[in-house]
Amino acid sequence: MEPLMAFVVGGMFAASIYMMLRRSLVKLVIGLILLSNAANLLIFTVSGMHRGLPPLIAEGALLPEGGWADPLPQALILTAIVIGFGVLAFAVVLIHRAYEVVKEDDLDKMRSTDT
Amino acid sequence: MLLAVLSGFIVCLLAPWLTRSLGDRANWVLALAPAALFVYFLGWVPEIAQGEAITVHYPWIPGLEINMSFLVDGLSLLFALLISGIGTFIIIYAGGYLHGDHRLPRFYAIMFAFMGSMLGLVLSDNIITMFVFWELTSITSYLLIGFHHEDRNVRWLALQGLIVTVGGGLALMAGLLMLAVAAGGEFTLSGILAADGIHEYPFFIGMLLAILFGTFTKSAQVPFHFWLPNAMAAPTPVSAFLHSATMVKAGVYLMARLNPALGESELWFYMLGIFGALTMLTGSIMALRSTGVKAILAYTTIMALGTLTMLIGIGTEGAIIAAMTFLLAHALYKAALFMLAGALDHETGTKDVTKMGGLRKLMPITFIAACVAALSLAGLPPLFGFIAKELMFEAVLEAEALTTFLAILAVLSAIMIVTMAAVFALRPFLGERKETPKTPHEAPLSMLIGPVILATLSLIFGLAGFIPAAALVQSAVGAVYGEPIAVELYLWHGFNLPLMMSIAAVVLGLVLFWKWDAVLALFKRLTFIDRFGAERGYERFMDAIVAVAEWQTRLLQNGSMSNYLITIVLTIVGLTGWTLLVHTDTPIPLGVLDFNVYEAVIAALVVAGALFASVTSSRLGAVATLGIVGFGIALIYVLFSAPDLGTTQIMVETLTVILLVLVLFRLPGFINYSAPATRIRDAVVALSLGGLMTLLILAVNDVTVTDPISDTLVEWSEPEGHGRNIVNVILVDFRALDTLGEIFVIGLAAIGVYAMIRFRAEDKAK
Amino acid sequence: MRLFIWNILLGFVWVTLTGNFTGSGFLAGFIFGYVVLVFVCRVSGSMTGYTRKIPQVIGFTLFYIWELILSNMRVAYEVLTPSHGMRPGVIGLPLDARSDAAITILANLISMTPGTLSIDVSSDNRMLFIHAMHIDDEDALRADLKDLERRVIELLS
Amino acid sequence: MNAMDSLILRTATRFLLPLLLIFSLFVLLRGHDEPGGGFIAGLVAAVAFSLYLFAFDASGTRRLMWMDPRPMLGWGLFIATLSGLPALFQGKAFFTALWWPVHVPGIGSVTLSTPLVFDIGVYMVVIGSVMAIVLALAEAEE
Amino acid sequence: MNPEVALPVVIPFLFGSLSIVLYKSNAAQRWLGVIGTGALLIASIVLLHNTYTHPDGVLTIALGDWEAPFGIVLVSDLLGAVMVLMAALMGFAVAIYSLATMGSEHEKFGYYPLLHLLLSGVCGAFLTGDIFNLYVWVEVLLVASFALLILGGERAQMEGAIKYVTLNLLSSIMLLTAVGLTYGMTGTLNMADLVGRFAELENQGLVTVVAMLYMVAFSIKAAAFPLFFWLPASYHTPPVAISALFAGLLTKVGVYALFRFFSLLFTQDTGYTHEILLWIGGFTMVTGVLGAARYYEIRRILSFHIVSQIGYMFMGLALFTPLALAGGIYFIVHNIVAKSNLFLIGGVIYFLRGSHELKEVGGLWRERPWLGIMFLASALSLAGIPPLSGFIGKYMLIRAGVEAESWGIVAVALGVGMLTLYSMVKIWAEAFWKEQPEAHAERAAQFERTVSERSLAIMYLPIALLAILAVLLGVGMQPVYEVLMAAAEQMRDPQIYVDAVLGGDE
Amino acid sequence: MSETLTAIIMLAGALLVLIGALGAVRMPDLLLRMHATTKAGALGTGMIAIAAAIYFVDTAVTVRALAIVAFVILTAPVAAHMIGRAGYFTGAPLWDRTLKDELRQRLDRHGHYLHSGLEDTDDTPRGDRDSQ
Amino acid sequence: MIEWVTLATMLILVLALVLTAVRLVLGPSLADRVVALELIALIAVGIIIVYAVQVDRAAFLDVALVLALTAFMAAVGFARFLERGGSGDNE
Ligand code: NA
Ligand code: NA
Repeated sequence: MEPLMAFVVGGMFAASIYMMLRRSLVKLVIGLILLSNAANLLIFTVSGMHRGLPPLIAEGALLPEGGWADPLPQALILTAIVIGFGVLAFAVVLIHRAYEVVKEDDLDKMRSTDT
Repeated sequence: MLLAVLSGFIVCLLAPWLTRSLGDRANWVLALAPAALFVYFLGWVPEIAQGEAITVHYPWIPGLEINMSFLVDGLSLLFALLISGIGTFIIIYAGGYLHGDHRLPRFYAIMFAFMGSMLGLVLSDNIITMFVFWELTSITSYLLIGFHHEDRNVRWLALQGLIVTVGGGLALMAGLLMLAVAAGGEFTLSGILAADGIHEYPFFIGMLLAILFGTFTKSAQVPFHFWLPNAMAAPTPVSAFLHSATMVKAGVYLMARLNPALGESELWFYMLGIFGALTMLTGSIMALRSTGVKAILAYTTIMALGTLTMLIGIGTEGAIIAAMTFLLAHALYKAALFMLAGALDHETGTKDVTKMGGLRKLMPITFIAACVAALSLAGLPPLFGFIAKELMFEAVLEAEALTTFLAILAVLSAIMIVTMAAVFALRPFLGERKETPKTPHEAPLSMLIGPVILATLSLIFGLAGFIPAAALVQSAVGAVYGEPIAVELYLWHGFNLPLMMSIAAVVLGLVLFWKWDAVLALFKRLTFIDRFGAERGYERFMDAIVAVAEWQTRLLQNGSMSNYLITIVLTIVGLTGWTLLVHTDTPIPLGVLDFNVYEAVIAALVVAGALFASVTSSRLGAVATLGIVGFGIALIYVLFSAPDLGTTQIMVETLTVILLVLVLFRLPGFINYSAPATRIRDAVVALSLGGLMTLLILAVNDVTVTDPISDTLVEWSEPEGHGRNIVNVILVDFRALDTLGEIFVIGLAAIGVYAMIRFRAEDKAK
Repeated sequence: MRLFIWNILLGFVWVTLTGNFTGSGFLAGFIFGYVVLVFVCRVSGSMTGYTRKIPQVIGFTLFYIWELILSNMRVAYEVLTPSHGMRPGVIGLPLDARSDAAITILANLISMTPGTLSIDVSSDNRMLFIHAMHIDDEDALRADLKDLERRVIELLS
Repeated sequence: MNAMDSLILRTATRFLLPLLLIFSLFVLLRGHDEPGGGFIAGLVAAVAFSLYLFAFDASGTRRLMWMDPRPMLGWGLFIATLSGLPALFQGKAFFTALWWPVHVPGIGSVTLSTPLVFDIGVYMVVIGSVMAIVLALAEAEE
Repeated sequence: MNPEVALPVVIPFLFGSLSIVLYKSNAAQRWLGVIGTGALLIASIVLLHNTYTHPDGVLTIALGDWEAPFGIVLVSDLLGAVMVLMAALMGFAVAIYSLATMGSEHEKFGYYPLLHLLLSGVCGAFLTGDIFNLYVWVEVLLVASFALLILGGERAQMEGAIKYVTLNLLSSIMLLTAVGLTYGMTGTLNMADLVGRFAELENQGLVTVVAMLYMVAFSIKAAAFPLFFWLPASYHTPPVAISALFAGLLTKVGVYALFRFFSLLFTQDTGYTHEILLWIGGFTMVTGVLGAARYYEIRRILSFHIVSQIGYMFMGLALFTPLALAGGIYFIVHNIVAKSNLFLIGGVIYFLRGSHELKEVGGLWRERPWLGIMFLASALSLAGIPPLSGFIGKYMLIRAGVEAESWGIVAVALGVGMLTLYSMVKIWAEAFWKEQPEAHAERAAQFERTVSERSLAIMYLPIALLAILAVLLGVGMQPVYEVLMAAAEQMRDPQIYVDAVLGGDE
Repeated sequence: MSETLTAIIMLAGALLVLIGALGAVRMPDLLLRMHATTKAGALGTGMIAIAAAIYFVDTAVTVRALAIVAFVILTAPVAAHMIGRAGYFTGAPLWDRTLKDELRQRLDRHGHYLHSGLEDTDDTPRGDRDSQ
Repeated sequence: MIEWVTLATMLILVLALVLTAVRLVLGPSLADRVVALELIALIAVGIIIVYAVQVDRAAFLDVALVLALTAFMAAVGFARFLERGGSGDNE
């Protein structure tokens, strides 16, 4: 599955960057969401994918039966998802406010702070 | 010793307070400080005159070889005496010149800081400490030049002086560090002068050029000479001190100081000889074109600095003797002349000699002092300047190469100096009385005591050359030459070529003086000098920097988010991708393709959703497709044994949709802002990153990890972590700190969002 | 009383979720349920008209499931055959049901039954608007719907 | 227009809200052993409150929540941080888990522990944060 | 177990969350602000002291008592401890400054909690010995900075924030990606453990590849060329206390991380990696300072200068000799002090004149000589004028460059030094020397009236503290030098770090 | 036995879901599509859950499966109602063969008021009775 | 037997998923997309349950449970969006 996922993740990275380059505020933020998802999937992929081996231990047992999928990347991704959620919630509201203030969706028309 | 050097800074701190409490008499009291220093240094004379060199060492930052080490030998003592001696008169003079100015306390403070820096510069044995003082003189002089900072022009000129000298200083720093390396890690001058193998340093030429760049800028050598006359924007006491006796000589000092170590190279000779001579000539020519009292003196200073540089470059025994003699003579008469120029300016309200006349009756003492000092400047007997000039001619004729060239330039400049000495000493005082902005009368005692004494000294030293020779010049020459040399100074040294050159110079110079008005008119028409001059070069350079800055900022920081993103993405792809291609040897293996159809379909849907979201023109379509992507990812997590991830992904997806719909309806739909070509460009950029990520994953996938740390965590989970959901045990126990950070992120985001929404809402309410 | 039933219900939910079918398990669920209800009711006030009779609930549930199955077969037929046979339309159904619960249950039930989908209730809660796949025989349809409404009202009475 | 004014949604919400809340408590408490945990539980509760918000209005949701979201998230953060400190008094490093086995009726022999306190902190933070955002947005709209 | 290692994280967490709880009382938040940052400062002094006096020079704490490499370990080596101290110092200075300058609206909407939590993120990033944990800290400080950046809700803030947020998120995601790849290659997250596991890998080229990803991710955070766009676009938009805090701390986290990663983890191919860093450094210096040359707005000038100064830090890392590394760290330290102070002074100018535009302000040297002196101390320090702190940093770096015979970077560093001076003097000449322009005199007078002498005194307090520090760091360099050289020696010998973390230091 | 039952119910559920999906693609307008998705989707998923309950033969699992069924069936009509009415109100076009529409003219979009048409026939208006 | 049954079920569900995704892409109105999204959520519930059976791990049912409970929130959100004046048609 990993080689297949390599292309999936690559495709997601490409799609998100393309989206962020569209100059639209809304697309920018959706692109960011996609990008964040892509990174999470990347971690999931590179740390190995296993079917049907959740890292859960049955009651009374000491280890998950039949082996386990690596729980550590799962914990990392979970943390990353949550962090990503917080950050993107901020970003979503930011574009909302920016649009209210600037009255403009086109990113290239928001240059006053650079030039 | 340390106290002596630092006293300037100590007085600097006290000066404002003293000035306020002492009022009008402050200058006399404050002058006691340099006077005491002068006496202190005078006390060293007998010892040093024996050819001794004394080093004193106080650790400062020993780890970096930056120490308060001092070297007292003939050269440094000569400078120290000049600085403290002339400094004494300058302080007294300033009290008169700036009488009543409310910024006088500040002025004294900076002046003392400058004096301290200058002393530190010439006395430092440690090259870094020397450099520290070197830069401090640049900064303090900047503050002094810009004393009348309300004037836009003054600010500009002060900046010019600073940029040139600091710019040179930076090169000097590199040069000095290279020198230290070349000398085998030796950071003291005494050590460097004693070191072998400096000339074998592979980057010797670069080092030399860097050092000379520093000294040339500081000492106003062509083509960096322009800042010096411009620095006359400073109050006259400053000009008298900085631009005659002290700061501009710092470069000369350093060249003299390093002469024993670097002087044997041809490059040294040619650089110093040619640039010195050209500077000498340029200074004289510029002087001839000037009508301002201070400008004339400034250009003759340039001439003097050129002369000194040239002499050090020639480097023969005679040249070094000439250089040290000339140095002393110049300091004496130039300080006097500057103070007198200030007196004229102060009393008449103008600086233009052509607007003055007939002042001899009103200002007799000034007149006499000016005549004496100017005679020394012109190099006429029986003054000390004459001895110096004769020695200079002699040294030029002895030069190993370029003899004719140097001699002609020396005579030419001598002619013009004679002219300008006459202009300065005679024009304002003789002839008819002219109307001036202020009604002149004799300047106060404080402004005359310095010039009179210094002029007198010029006379005494001329008549009794053995006094300076024995006390100062000989030991200084020894220090510069690197070995002891006997020095004897006499007015009369026979009827020889130098004397004839002098006579010719005087005669021709007086002829020029006679026709000065015509000459002036002619020279003023030569405006091309201004157009092509070094100052234009400086201005162009500064304009170019601003232009390049503009261009660069337009190019890089142009406000276009797409450009920013593309640059960053291409940097990522470039650096990482290039490394991947070049630094990993094998083609990246695809790995084992093992998947079920349904898994592949779900994975494909995720990508298809992402791609559709990125190309659709429907905003909400994109949001809804995001839902597919989110659910698809959740399914992948579940199908590959991560139930907690699946659940979290679903919840987060749901909440994200809630947020988006709460926010989105105020936003407009998608408009296509980009042309097809742009879209192709963007697609290429996007695909490059996607491709990179694919390759990275495949490459890493090829690496087999045998014992991840998670195996241990799995083992610990139930017995040690008391939990059967290993992911959760990791989250709340093994890696609780991550989770703590994570919830702080969430909390912070909420605070930020809350502020974003409510802050302005309450603004509106007001 | 309604709240008490609610609490019992939540206790059951707890027990089933934890799979801990013991007295103490139910007690815990009851306590948690109580907490949640106290929490919720501070705002919502009273919970208006919900089921009182468990048997009726069960019976009704079975009826509902049956309707679901029928509904699906009908839909399957429409989906799998060419769609020309459909005669859709939106009709308004005047309501006899009065309580929110009754109206809601009725509306949801209609959504789940053959060929009908509740769109909305009028703002004065007296008319339910329904989208139907076949209104060829509108009167029969209305009669069916009224029958369903009667059952719901009975259940909740 | 401070609600969507759907009788059906409102009624359904009254029914679903307690279910969702009790489900979130359930997910919170058993997270250490089965899928779940403070974060997921918090999100479930936040979804429940959001549902209430959509069906009714912001002020009603605030009243329902018993505590203002901002101090709630503050307390959550504070509690979560504090849960790492008791270990210090036993001479152990920050965040060393401490366990106190207690028999709780209904859940059986449950061990009270600092990780549980930590998870409760997480739970509060998630609810507080999400609701602070959602409510602020909804109120800005109103 | 060394509990003091965790304090710089725990203290701001506690004070930050308490400030959120007490969000209704501005007074309580101010008190917590000063006490919390003060406590952090004390803790960080203790930490540096203990670290320096410890025989290994490295302190660790394994959180949760889960021994490394299995749990998360916080590590205080000299580099980390010095950085923490600087962060705490800045936090304290800004907290005091804020007492006089932060509007009650800002306080009401979470300024103080954000300040605490920003500090916790920064300190956590400096102390953690775990790469994923580093990502978490980076996010903490990033989101805190997001929130601080938009506090006030003005248009410029929004526009700036969009760029800041987007580009920083891109960087975070790259970092996360790199962390994921690292775990996929090695099966560990602990930095000390990684040293050995990287060395065991067959495909060493892949390590360099991942190193590049880290380099880009951190270089974006550090605002290096050509990745700095977010900084000049946003740093001048928030209230100046916030700008000062950002200027002092945020980019330094990126720089710190580069120092950490490219001395501890990625030293297998320094000829390649550090050469790239050197080029980045050179370009960063030049582009930054040229940007500054262009502007006439104090905060914009200062913002671009941040970029430029980052280049010097890169230079120190890239040259990779002990002296260069020490110089690089010193540059960070000095820059935090001088640059932040300039922002604070810029704030005072604003409060006295009502503008940040150089063309609209003036007359300060005449009226406020002390402000002028403090400005000079900081500005000249930044410009590398001896004997102030900037000079020593420049000296160390140039000397290292000369010793390494890296003439290109030496030349660039020197030239940039001159341009730095040029733009510092520009501020001086315009704001201090020039007379107050008539056209804006009325507004200036209006602003000056609203500033009480008391609040001015509060503003002067941290400014004076930092100015004195800028001088002391130069003049009283020797003890600092010893610490920094020790830090550099540690960086040159990763085994010290590895042994301290994995060797079971109890 | 239980395996066979599982298989049958599971496959039937899946087919039902497939029908729902087909309906989503094939049906001509929004409301007609919703007839397919709401009913078939909910019931199909419910059947799959029941199949799982049969398969695992474990009370805890059974309860969970039943909970899934309950949640799906509780929420699906509510969701359908919300989308349907929102789509309808915002002007999603009806199939051109739609015979009648008794709702359109009763909607007062500005006030978001939906008239029953029975306002005059009753003297006890109950407009706000449920908003406590 | 259960292996091929789950596999077949999975394939059917995935086919349904693809079909629904087509509707989601086609739209045309937002409501159409949301309807599709709701169905996708339900299909996802089904897939997860089938998978739990396939690998014989009941723990995965919890994921389905959460999804079943919360998926309709997206619909409610979008509906709210539309009713608040968000434009439902393709822009
Ligand atoms: Na791998
Ligand atoms: Na900075």
